[in-house]
Amino acid sequence: MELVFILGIPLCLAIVSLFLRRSGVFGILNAFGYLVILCVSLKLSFDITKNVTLFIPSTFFHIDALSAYFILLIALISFISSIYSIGYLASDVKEGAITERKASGYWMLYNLFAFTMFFVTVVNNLGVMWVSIEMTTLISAFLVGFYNTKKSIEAAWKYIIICSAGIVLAFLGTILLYYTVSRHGGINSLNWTDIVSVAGNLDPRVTKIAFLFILVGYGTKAGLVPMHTWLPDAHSQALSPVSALLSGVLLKTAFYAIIRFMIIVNKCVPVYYTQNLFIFFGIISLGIAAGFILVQKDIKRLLAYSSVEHIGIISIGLGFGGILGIYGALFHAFNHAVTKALMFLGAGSVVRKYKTSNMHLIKGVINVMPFTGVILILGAFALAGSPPFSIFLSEIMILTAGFQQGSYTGAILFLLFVGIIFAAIIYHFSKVIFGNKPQAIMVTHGQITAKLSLILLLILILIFGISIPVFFDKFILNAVEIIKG
Amino acid sequence: MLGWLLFAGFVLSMALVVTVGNALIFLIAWEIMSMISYFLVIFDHTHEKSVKAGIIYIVMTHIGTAFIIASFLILFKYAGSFDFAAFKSASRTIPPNLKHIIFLLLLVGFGTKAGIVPLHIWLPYAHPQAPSHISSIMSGVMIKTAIYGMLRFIVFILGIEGIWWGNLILILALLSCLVGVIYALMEHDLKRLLAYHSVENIGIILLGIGASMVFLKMNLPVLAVLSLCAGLYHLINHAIFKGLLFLCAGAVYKATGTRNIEKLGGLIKMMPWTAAAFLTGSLAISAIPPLNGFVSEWLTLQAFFLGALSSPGGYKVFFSICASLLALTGGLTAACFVKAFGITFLALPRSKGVTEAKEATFSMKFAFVFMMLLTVLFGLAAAFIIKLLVKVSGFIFGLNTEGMNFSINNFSLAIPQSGAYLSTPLIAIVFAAIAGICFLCVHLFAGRSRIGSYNTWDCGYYNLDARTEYTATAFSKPFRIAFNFFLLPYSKTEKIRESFYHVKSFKYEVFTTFIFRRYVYDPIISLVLLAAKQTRKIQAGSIHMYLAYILITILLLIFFYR
Amino acid sequence: MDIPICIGQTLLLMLFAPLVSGIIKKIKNNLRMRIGASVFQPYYNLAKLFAKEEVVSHNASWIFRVTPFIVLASSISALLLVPAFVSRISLNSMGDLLLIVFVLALGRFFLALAGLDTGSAFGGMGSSREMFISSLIEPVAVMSIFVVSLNAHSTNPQIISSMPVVAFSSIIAATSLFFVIIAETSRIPVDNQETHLELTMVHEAMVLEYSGRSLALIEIASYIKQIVFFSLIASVIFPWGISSGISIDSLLISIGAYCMKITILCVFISVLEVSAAKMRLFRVVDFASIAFVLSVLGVIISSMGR
Amino acid sequence: MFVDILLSAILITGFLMIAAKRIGAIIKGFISQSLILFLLTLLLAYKSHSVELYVVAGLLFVVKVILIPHFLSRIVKKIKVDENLGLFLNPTVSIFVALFFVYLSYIFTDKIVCVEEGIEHGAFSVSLSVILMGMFIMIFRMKAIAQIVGLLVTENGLFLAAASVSGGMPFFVEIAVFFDIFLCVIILELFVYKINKAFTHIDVHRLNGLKG
Repeated sequence: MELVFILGIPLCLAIVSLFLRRSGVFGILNAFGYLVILCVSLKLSFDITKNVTLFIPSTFFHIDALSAYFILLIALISFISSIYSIGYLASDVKEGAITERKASGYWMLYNLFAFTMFFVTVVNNLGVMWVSIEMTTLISAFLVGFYNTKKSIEAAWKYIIICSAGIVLAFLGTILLYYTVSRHGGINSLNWTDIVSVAGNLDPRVTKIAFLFILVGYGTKAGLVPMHTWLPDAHSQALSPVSALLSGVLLKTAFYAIIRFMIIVNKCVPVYYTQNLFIFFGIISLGIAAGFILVQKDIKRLLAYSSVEHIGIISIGLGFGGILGIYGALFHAFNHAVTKALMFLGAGSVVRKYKTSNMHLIKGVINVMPFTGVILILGAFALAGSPPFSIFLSEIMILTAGFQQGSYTGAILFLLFVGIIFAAIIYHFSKVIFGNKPQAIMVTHGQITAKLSLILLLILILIFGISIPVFFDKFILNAVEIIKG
Repeated sequence: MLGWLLFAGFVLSMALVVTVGNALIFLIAWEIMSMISYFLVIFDHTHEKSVKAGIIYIVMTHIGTAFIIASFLILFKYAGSFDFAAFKSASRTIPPNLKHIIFLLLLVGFGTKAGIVPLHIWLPYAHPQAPSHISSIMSGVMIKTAIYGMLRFIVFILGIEGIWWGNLILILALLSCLVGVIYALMEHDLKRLLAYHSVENIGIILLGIGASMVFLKMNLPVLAVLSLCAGLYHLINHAIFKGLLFLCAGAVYKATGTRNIEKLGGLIKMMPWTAAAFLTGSLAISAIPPLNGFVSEWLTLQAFFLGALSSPGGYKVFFSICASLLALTGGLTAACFVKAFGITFLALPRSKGVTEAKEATFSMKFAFVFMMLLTVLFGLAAAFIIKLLVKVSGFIFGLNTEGMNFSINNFSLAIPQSGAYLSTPLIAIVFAAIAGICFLCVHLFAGRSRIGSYNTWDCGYYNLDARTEYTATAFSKPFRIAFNFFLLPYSKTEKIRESFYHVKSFKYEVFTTFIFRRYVYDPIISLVLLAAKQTRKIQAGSIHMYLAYILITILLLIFFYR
Repeated sequence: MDIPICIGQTLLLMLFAPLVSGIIKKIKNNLRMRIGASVFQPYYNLAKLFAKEEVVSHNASWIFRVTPFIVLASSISALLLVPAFVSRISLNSMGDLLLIVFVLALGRFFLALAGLDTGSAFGGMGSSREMFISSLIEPVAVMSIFVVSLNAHSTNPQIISSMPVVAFSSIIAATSLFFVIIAETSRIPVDNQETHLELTMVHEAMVLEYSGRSLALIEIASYIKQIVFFSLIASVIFPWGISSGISIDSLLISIGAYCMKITILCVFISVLEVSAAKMRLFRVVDFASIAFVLSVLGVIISSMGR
Repeated sequence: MFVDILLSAILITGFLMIAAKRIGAIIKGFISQSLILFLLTLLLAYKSHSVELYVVAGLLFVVKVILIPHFLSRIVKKIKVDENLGLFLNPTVSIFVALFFVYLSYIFTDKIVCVEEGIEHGAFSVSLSVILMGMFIMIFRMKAIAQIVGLLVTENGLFLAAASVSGGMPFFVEIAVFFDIFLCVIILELFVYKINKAFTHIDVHRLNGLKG
């Protein structure tokens, strides 16, 4: 039953937004819709933790703890950025930057984007999952190129081409997997549930190669380093609620696909194979992201590179393996989604106020927008991984798993790069937040919706930073159970 | 209002750090403490300098915490849980060479926070920028949480594995003492001068602790307890007199608006209470007898003497050299505080702004009096406090300390091994009695004193004003020449011209090159930035290159990683 | 019972102190083939100063007036700690040799502040140089005390002075202590007492502003400091003839031996003052390092058992 | 026997496309390749008598031979851009690289994966080389349209790989993939218009505003 709500609401919201003239009213309806989805996904995760059997229309769809976890993530972030985009779009329309029609176009794209992301986590067939990930790229390309400036069109073009080229490799990996499943496994279906049951006797050589293709393919979408080049351009040019969704959740859905394949591969190939790959890509992502963040001038690109860094941390978490490593990786996915959404939304209103995203020109945010300034500096500390916030907890879990598993070099490099990134983020953000205010900027109070969404996110980080709620802990443990197989 | 909130949070986090029993929560409290003190350092963020200081501070402490996290995780690997008890029981099973690594990690981690020399870079930046009452807490208490951490984790939990641990700490402590005091002598910003003295006093505390670790390894339990008592006692005394000094510096800054002692002068006439408080603080810090600074230095010297007495040949010379360098530090501190007190408070005011300085408010005066009483009390009641500290260090080392008592009847300290006695109350009484007797004799025999007043001797030059007074730079010139191999001083002179031909005045400024920043930290930072600039070339904008990256990665992976 | 002995001893030494520098001046003048002032000239100067009117500068604060008493009190309490004729001193529980160094530091601290107080260039220069020299000399003093105490296994002067045999390293310690005395009592190679030439004076520059009664007190304090250091060498390092009991004849013998040792020291000092020339201030660093190396040598030798 | 001819024909059309200098030539090459692919799937369908394969072949013909070329030529007419493709590597060198790719894919299929194919021995390596050729076109041609065609060629290669390895993906997945390719071409076409309007040229090589 929940499935119908989760997929249905975004679809009909998308259709409704086409006919509606005044986008302000629709914004509130939209936010309400996503609130319903959030509640439904919460109820879904409650049922799963108490392992109530769910009513699923056909074997085409499959929901277990892992997909419910990602559904919850997507629902939460899309709800909060839908609140934020009400105010964001209203002021855009008022300033005349975009027409009324374009605003309703935005809402249509926003709902389609959310729909495709939900579809990825829900679908059972790996081929259809590939198609839906490809659809997310196509739809979000419009959102990236929304303002039709030179830079955003260039970013959108790069985004589509690089992601499609990357995803082609992922499809080749799926084909190879399908080959071994049909040749050695004996069944002719791409459904994940069937493949998992038969994964024991696949041919290891072909599955290894298939996993390489999958990792590089979906790694492009997830933003692992050699294939991350589209990420900074796309995230810095998109509208801030969209880039919050993009880096908060879209990267994670790509990683969800990689995890699905990892479960299969780990059943027939020794575990260290996938773990070394994850650690290798994770450490490179951390290193390169650290380099970029240090000398970054644009605030949104800095946040984009920190997404690359955190994706690297998640992949290192998976690489370290063990209950603690995977738990830490999943928990880090949640924390990063929430913190990054906070930072992008906050940075979005700052960039809109200062009309530039060059950090050398933005000074004294705490005087101009006291509320957002305080939230931004706290968010910067959260992003950099300092304690009262949740990212510190998940980083410590991943590190403990690393030391537990004995891969000291990986853990030491992890600590080194996280240290450099901490220094870089604090350096940039304290230069931006503090200092005296440039004369041209007047002190005005921000919109209510922006403040509401930022407060919600900050509370979330703090709650999960102090101690993880029992229900959430059991929920992640179920997901970890599935991954460890 | 925000200031009070941060202040309360700061004190709470420090209390948490020292009372918590689980390593993970210790880490959380530790980082929250650094974060809140970062916000306090950046409190008046309109100045560019305080933002820069805040950044250096939080980055250095975080790097230190990274080291601490690494050592905790190694311990966790063996202990299975983050509790101190589990750590302590696991420390027996850890192989020795791993213990050395953990010790080094902990030393660097807590050393950055304590401000031991190679890692002290942030201290002279962070403390002066914070509001004075905060920098007095930061200097007095926050640095000591690092010492608590060292004692708790290195001595109590890990247990001392090699004798070179104590020696390493002793050498670092000596380095901190000398470097701290030499840079303090060259410093003309009052609060930065006090910050450098915090580095020096941390060195003295670590001298005590390092010596106790060496004695423990040489299984001389009595000596180990004595030197640890000396270290802990100096820890408390430093908190008191440094807090007092920072409060006075704050009062001076509030009254005159500047911290540069070259511009101050003659404040004793306008701010008598602050002057008296600063004088007591300087006497205490320069280890002048009746006050508390002297007792802990005397105890450390006694510990070194006993160490020299009862240890084999090589260590005898090492401990005596430690003692003499400690005395050298004491002498230099006395010189530095004569300069600080003399130039700030005595003689004539050197700039107009200073003349209308007003005395501190009542609440500040109350704080001064309270702290002055504390310095005197902790000096006189030394014997009683040592009794408590003996129990504390007994607990830390896990020895029973019934047999060792270093204080006879709550008044005087007695070191049984070296037969040396010290009773500060007696010193104070004898000193006062003698001064009284002399005053009486002088008045009785020489009759009423006829005191006329005239202006200072000026060799016939008619009006002598503040410009001929000795300045702080001049005062520290002999030291600059004596230690120029370390300070590498360079000076800038500037002619301020009224017209092309006529030079109105000279501006002469002397700077010292900070060796550690120029030859250790700047190269590392420029190296990292250079590497970062190279990585920027990856994102050079052409889509073709990006696609080529993907193709190359997949080809390499397939052919090389099977 | 031994408190009156100790008080008596201190009073006698205070009386005897100005005579010592009188003797030194007398020997120096004889060496320079001059007759010079009589041995009791310091007493006449003090009497004159007490009678004179005192002039205090406008800029001076209360520190300027309090300093003479603090300096004198610190010198006298240092004197109390030093055994001269009797090896047992009553105020034993007050402190040990190290305390003497620190108590003298108190007097020096206030003297330097007084120098800065009047705001004249001479005062500032004097206190800067004084603090510079004393901070370099203090480690040497502590090191030589260490050597002596290591030989006697205690820093308590009473135990050291009742040691029967004088070890070879204590003699080295005595020479390095001799260097300290030269620096502390502002003798020629480090500082010139008699001149008021601003290039050379250190101690004199600080007390330049004092006059009348306060100058007299400070003069007495410096004489007492001098006798403290002399008796440190004479009766602590070389305790020959020092009496342990309080019988009259042993007291007489110890006073005789003490005067002998003091005169030998005065001869050494005056020969050095006449033959050497004053060093530049920054050569004091080498002077102090020589003394320091000497005392380290003393420690090494004492660690080898002798 | 027929399958070998068709496979080699696909390879030849691939080489033609790589050697092409003008946009028109590359589009014609793509059309011919899709046509040959359609014939191959017809042959396969005839051999395995499965109705689904016929539907897939028909779909392939409609989408890849009629609709997509129509859109591509529409872009070319509308934008009135000059014909040459802007090559990084001149045709001879690109042919050598293409040959190297074919050699690579042969090594890959024989040694690494040793796949016993459904239909013919060389089919999987041909499909791999077609994919690599598609990637080559995307990387070493400057014009935006070349990148679209390169993407479509890789999709062709994918379809061939699926057909050669396991007799084609499950029917529903094939439909979804074709629908997705069609949608992708439309959106790319839309963006080519946008680039043309914003930059007055569609030379992707000069699109490097976003650096660092």
